Amino acid sequence: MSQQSAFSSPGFDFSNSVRNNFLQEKGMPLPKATSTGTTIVGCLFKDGIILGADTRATEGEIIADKNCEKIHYITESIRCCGAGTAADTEFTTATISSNMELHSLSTGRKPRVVTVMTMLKQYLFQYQGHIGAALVLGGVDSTGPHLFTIHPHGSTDKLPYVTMGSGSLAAMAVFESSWKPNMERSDALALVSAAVSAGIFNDLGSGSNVDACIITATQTEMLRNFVKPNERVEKERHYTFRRGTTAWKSENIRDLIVNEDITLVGATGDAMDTS
Amino acid sequence: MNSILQRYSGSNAGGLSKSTIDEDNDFSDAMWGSEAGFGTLAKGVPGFVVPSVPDPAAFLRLHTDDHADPSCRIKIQHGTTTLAFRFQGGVIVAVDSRATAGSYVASGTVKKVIEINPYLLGTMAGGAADCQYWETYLGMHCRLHELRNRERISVSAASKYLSNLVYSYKGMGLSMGTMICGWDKTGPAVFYVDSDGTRLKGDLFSVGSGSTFAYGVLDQGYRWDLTDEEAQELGRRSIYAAGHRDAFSGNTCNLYHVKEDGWKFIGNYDITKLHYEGPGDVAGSPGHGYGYDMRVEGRSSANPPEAPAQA
Amino acid sequence: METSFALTGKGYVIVAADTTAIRSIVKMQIDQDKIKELSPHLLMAYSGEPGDTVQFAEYVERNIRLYQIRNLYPLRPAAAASWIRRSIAETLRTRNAYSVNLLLGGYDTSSHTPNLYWIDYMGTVVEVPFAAHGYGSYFALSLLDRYHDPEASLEEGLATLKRCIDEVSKRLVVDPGKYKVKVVDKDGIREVEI
Amino acid sequence: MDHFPTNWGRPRNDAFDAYATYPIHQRPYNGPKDTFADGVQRTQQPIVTGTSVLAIKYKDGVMMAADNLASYGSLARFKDVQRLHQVGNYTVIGAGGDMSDFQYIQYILEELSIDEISAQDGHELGPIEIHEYMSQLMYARRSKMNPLWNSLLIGGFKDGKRFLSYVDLLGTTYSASTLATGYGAFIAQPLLRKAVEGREDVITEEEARKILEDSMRVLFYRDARSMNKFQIATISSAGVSISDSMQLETAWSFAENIRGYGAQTQ
Amino acid sequence: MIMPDMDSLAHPQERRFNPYTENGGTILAIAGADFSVIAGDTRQSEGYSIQTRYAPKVFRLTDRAVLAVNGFAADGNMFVKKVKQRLEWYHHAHAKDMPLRAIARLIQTMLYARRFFPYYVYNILGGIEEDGTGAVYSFDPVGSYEREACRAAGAAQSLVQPFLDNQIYFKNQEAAQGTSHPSHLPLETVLSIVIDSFTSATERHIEVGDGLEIFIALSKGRTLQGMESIRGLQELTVTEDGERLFVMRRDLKKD
Amino acid sequence: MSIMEYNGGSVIAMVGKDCVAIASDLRLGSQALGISSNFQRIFPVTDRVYVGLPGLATDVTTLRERFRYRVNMYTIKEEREIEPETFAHLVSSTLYQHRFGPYFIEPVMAGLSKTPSGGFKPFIAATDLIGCLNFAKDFVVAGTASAKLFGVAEGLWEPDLEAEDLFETISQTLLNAVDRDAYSGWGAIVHVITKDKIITRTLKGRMD
Repeated sequence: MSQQSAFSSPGFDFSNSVRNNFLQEKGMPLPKATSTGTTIVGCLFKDGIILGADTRATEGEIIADKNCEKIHYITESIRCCGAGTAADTEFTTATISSNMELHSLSTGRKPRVVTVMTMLKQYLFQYQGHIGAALVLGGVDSTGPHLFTIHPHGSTDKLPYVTMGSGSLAAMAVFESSWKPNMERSDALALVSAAVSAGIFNDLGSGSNVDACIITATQTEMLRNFVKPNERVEKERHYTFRRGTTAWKSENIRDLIVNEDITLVGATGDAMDTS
Repeated sequence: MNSILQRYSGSNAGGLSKSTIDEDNDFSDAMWGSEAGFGTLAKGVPGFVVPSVPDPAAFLRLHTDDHADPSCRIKIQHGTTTLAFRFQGGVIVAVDSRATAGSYVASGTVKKVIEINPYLLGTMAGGAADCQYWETYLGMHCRLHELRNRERISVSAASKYLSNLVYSYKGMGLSMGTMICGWDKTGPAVFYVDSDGTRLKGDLFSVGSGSTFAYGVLDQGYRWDLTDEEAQELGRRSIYAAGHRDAFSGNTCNLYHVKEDGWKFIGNYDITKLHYEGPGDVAGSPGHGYGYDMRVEGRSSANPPEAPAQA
Repeated sequence: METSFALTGKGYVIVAADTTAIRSIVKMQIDQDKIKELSPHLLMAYSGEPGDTVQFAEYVERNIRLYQIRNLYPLRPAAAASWIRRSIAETLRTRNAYSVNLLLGGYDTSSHTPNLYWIDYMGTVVEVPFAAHGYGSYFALSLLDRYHDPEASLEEGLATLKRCIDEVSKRLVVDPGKYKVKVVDKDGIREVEI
Repeated sequence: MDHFPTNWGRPRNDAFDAYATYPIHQRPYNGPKDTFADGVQRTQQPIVTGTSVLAIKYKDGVMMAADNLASYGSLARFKDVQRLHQVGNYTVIGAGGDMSDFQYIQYILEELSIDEISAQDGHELGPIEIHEYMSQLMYARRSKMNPLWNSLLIGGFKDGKRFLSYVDLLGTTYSASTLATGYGAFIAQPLLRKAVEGREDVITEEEARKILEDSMRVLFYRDARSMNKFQIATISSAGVSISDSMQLETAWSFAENIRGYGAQTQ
Repeated sequence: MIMPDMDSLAHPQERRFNPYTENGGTILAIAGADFSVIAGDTRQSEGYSIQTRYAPKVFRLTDRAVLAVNGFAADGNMFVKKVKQRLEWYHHAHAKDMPLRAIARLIQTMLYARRFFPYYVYNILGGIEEDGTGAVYSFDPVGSYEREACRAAGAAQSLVQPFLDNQIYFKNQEAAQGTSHPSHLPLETVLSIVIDSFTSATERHIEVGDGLEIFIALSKGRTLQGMESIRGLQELTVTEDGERLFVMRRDLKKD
Repeated sequence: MSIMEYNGGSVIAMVGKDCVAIASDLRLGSQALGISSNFQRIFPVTDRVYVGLPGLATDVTTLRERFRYRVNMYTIKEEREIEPETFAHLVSSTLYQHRFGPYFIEPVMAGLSKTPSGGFKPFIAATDLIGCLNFAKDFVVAGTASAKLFGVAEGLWEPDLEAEDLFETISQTLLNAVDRDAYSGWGAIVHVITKDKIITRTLKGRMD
């Protein structure tokens, strides 16, 4: 009976693993977690870095979330795009973000991108690829703009333009054909948008909208749903039902408004002995 | 077919390319029915295309058995409850109408009683296509039997014919469990035939994933001397029981009654309607819903002590 | 081929379990009692992995008894079901899981209602008017849907149980054989012959 | 048949005997058998392979591109293989996948053309006919479980009409204004679609050539089984022309600024 | 041809040749009193790749029969070719088009001939019966079939079919006091339900999209009744038998 | 047969105009065999927050107990009721803690969150079995019938439905979706949460 305290110990709890293995041995395959098929990209430009991502999250062939956010906050001037198992990217970046905050408080300096990169790769390497997070990390610090990719096993890469996820090939083709050093901000933004769009329109695992994040030495600009090329058209019909369409057996209404009826006592009744 | 000789003897290109392209001719002898109006019916057992792999049954299972591998793509419909029993007034045949592919309810309106001819019914459990195809094929041969012999085929002969047919494909992956029901010179008859080659004569059978639930009700209510109304009610109630408890059975119940003058379709009953309201105004109806909740509404197993007399 | 049934009636719960102990293809014993009397008004039929069943039943029995000694009153059926469920669910997470299926029948002396809980080896618990475990459930549940009556007298209840037992011995490949039947009501627990 | 309630209706699994009845009844397989079946080598996996083929429609016809490399696993084995092949007067067929199977296809098509010419009926095989023939051939071979391990692009121009279509080892066919096989389907296709879709009737030959060259360059950058030596075929009203092998300018200069894969700065 | 994604790295690849693949897409058909609507999207995909944005899945067989195929595209196309061939032979022998219910049975026997090496194809046959009513026949890959009023098949069948149950069959809807649900919906309503079904499926299923093709078969003597106003309607009728066949196309999202 | 299908069951939540609704079926199965037609898998967290737990039944009970414990601790420590957003993150982190041995549950949450001005704002969310949050503006689904629910909901849902209309839409969505799923069904229950009352109705669903 190990009921944990409300502040349970940090880290993962493996208590179900034995049971789950037992169930799996009985021939029941384990279900799949939400993954972000994903196109995520990043590239250097004249003043800094632009990151880009699509917004589709899938569970197998079904789209679980049409407009999720894949560019995660690390620090004010460092952001991280995630592909792979959605929960892993979410929690990994959140953990590192919190660590970075603590790190910068304890050192009293603005965090550096390499520090984030090293923390991420060490964290992921520790789990030997079982944490399925494929990341594009970008940011600007005192040493300038930096762009990294981090693979689930902990390997990293440093390049002027990078892509990850199932749409990475489509997006990379766009970069390979059009990227140039020292691009202007607007050109670079258009290029990132084109790269993500290539993923959205050619890779089934990616879709919906383009998110972008422009990081320069002076400011960070998060452009949520920067391009929305896939808005749903209006439906042909309205599908509201006549009230009473659904047959039901029983009803229970719980009123949340507490009515207090105040009945004055004492005026006529026995006065309370307050002496 | 694919001898070394053929592969490397290259001079006769016309012949070679023809043989490479010529897919096994699946409409010459593999097909029955009107071949553009020129075909004949009685060409014997149809032939089938078999994949050229060492173990075709394993191949078929690899691609179609969604139980062993839920991600297999070709999902053949199955799941069923069917029952048939003999009593003094003939044969009652009752079936549900659900077909499932994996956990998806592919259809709720399947006709699982196949009307072979006015005196013969076949039920459908297992692979839907296997039953439909072979029982239709059986229907053709029953008709041919009539034409040849100037009398109706006996239920026994018809079921034996079907049994022999599917037995010849044993081990290839057919899946069929059927009851051939009818009335012939010997009176009402029910035969159980399945793709293993089993053929049983009997009074009462139920086949399919929900058959155990149907048996539970059927056995308790069955007597030889049931009246027609009681028998029909029993069939309906048993299919409801299976439709209710078994995830792969349900939707509606189709009820048939075979008598001396051939079968008669009694009715189609929605299982949910049976649950809430019962079969409605038909003979043998209990007058309330079959559902447990409906039947015991307002009844409680609580046993509070009698309230002591007012002091 | 273990089979157990339980059903409620007017102020009582009947719990029945077969009495055979099977190893491989051999019947080792034909008069095993698979129904534990946990407290004056609580019965538990168990089936499942041999060894686990008895061990777990005794573990539960001792703990429920301990509770009664400590508190001077027994656990009510609902509380007992919840505690037993948790024991299963938690041991399932360890290397030595108890693989047992249970039917817990009790008479709640405070609310004067009979309670019946269906519990499986994963720790699923649900309160039901009648229940079965084992292959017998495939035949008995539909039968009980048809014949069970919450206001049945004990005789009627036992007649319904008899139907289940007959049906299973008629249709199941291996007849489970004899059954032990126990009843719990406001007067406590007693064994009944059928 | 498996009668257990949860297994109901599924194909019987003869490998596992649910009823513990022994011996398992299993009829011997009595389908077509070949005594020498073991001796027949079928292509069960490709050996010497070619990578992507690209093709687009443009104003005057169809243009295709493929490099000259045939790989043996990760070995760049043959560096002057022509993967664009002219069939008749109106058609070019480009192949990715197993090169020996492609040569067999060339041979079959050659025989087909000879038969067609010897008929002397004034009829000539166009791209549509050749594609139909190839799709039947590929599908028939897959149905025999003995596939020709290729993905083919068939482009042509006949009677004033452009034609471009795809067929692969499973017999799957489809057509579109831009097509690519192999890694090209992932890398080049997005670029081609963006450049061509909706502009098929506007793109000039020069533009088309530029589009293909740009895509081939990207493929060379990113496809490890590709080579910077390729041919371009144009099929238009002027007939078929397959260019000589050519090379593209590539740029690797930015690589000089990259230091390591992480924290390194020098 | 398979992207080296996480999946293929996680499991050892099977070396044996697999003669099947899955090409996505969805088809549906709805029968009305005197018409029948058969629709399919036009995306053909494999894995995460779009092979083409326009590959028809719905084919005209005769003026009163339309066949929609879905599953493995090569099997589907080949199967349609064979059905058309058989129908042509029938036409030569009988000097008329094969009636719809006969085509349905023909398709069953053709599918069942491949019982041991199935066509991986889900077929839906829609059209006009000899008595002038609209009909839909749906098939499983080995030939079991039934006549229905509506049916969706393919990748997004489980998304679309329950929606059609609700909107076409009025399942789970209580009719207002003193009224009853119509047994057949008018064509206009059916067309909007078809379009909404596909736009909904496109929203939630990655393999559905790009384009939509809707075939409309009208029974003999039915007037167009406002169909003229439909954007981009194209007539495909060939014979003078009286039944008419139309097709309309719509765009779907391309992501 | 996946573990998620062992006991069956599905949950859906939808947003309306100043209200939310959450609904589930009532079946508890043991694979194909139906055991109980009154298995609750939606539980109140606070007055205006409900959580639905479709998945393996034993984990439904375990997680319900665990969430109740953690919410009670929160209430005691913070001396206020938990807000739906906070609760969603509590659920998410609880599940992710079991990343390498997950509970087989995909929770769905629905509730009304207090706005600073004292009003109420609809809130729905769902997570996968390892806690990846999905905040949707329209509807969220989970369980064995999730694909079917997605399809119907995508067709039927419309913005700004009043509580009674939302009840009809969510009920129709759920009933038609579970009718096409073998492992869900056997009746259904709907909770519509508005700012001043909670309407709970048991539906007359298919019983097969």
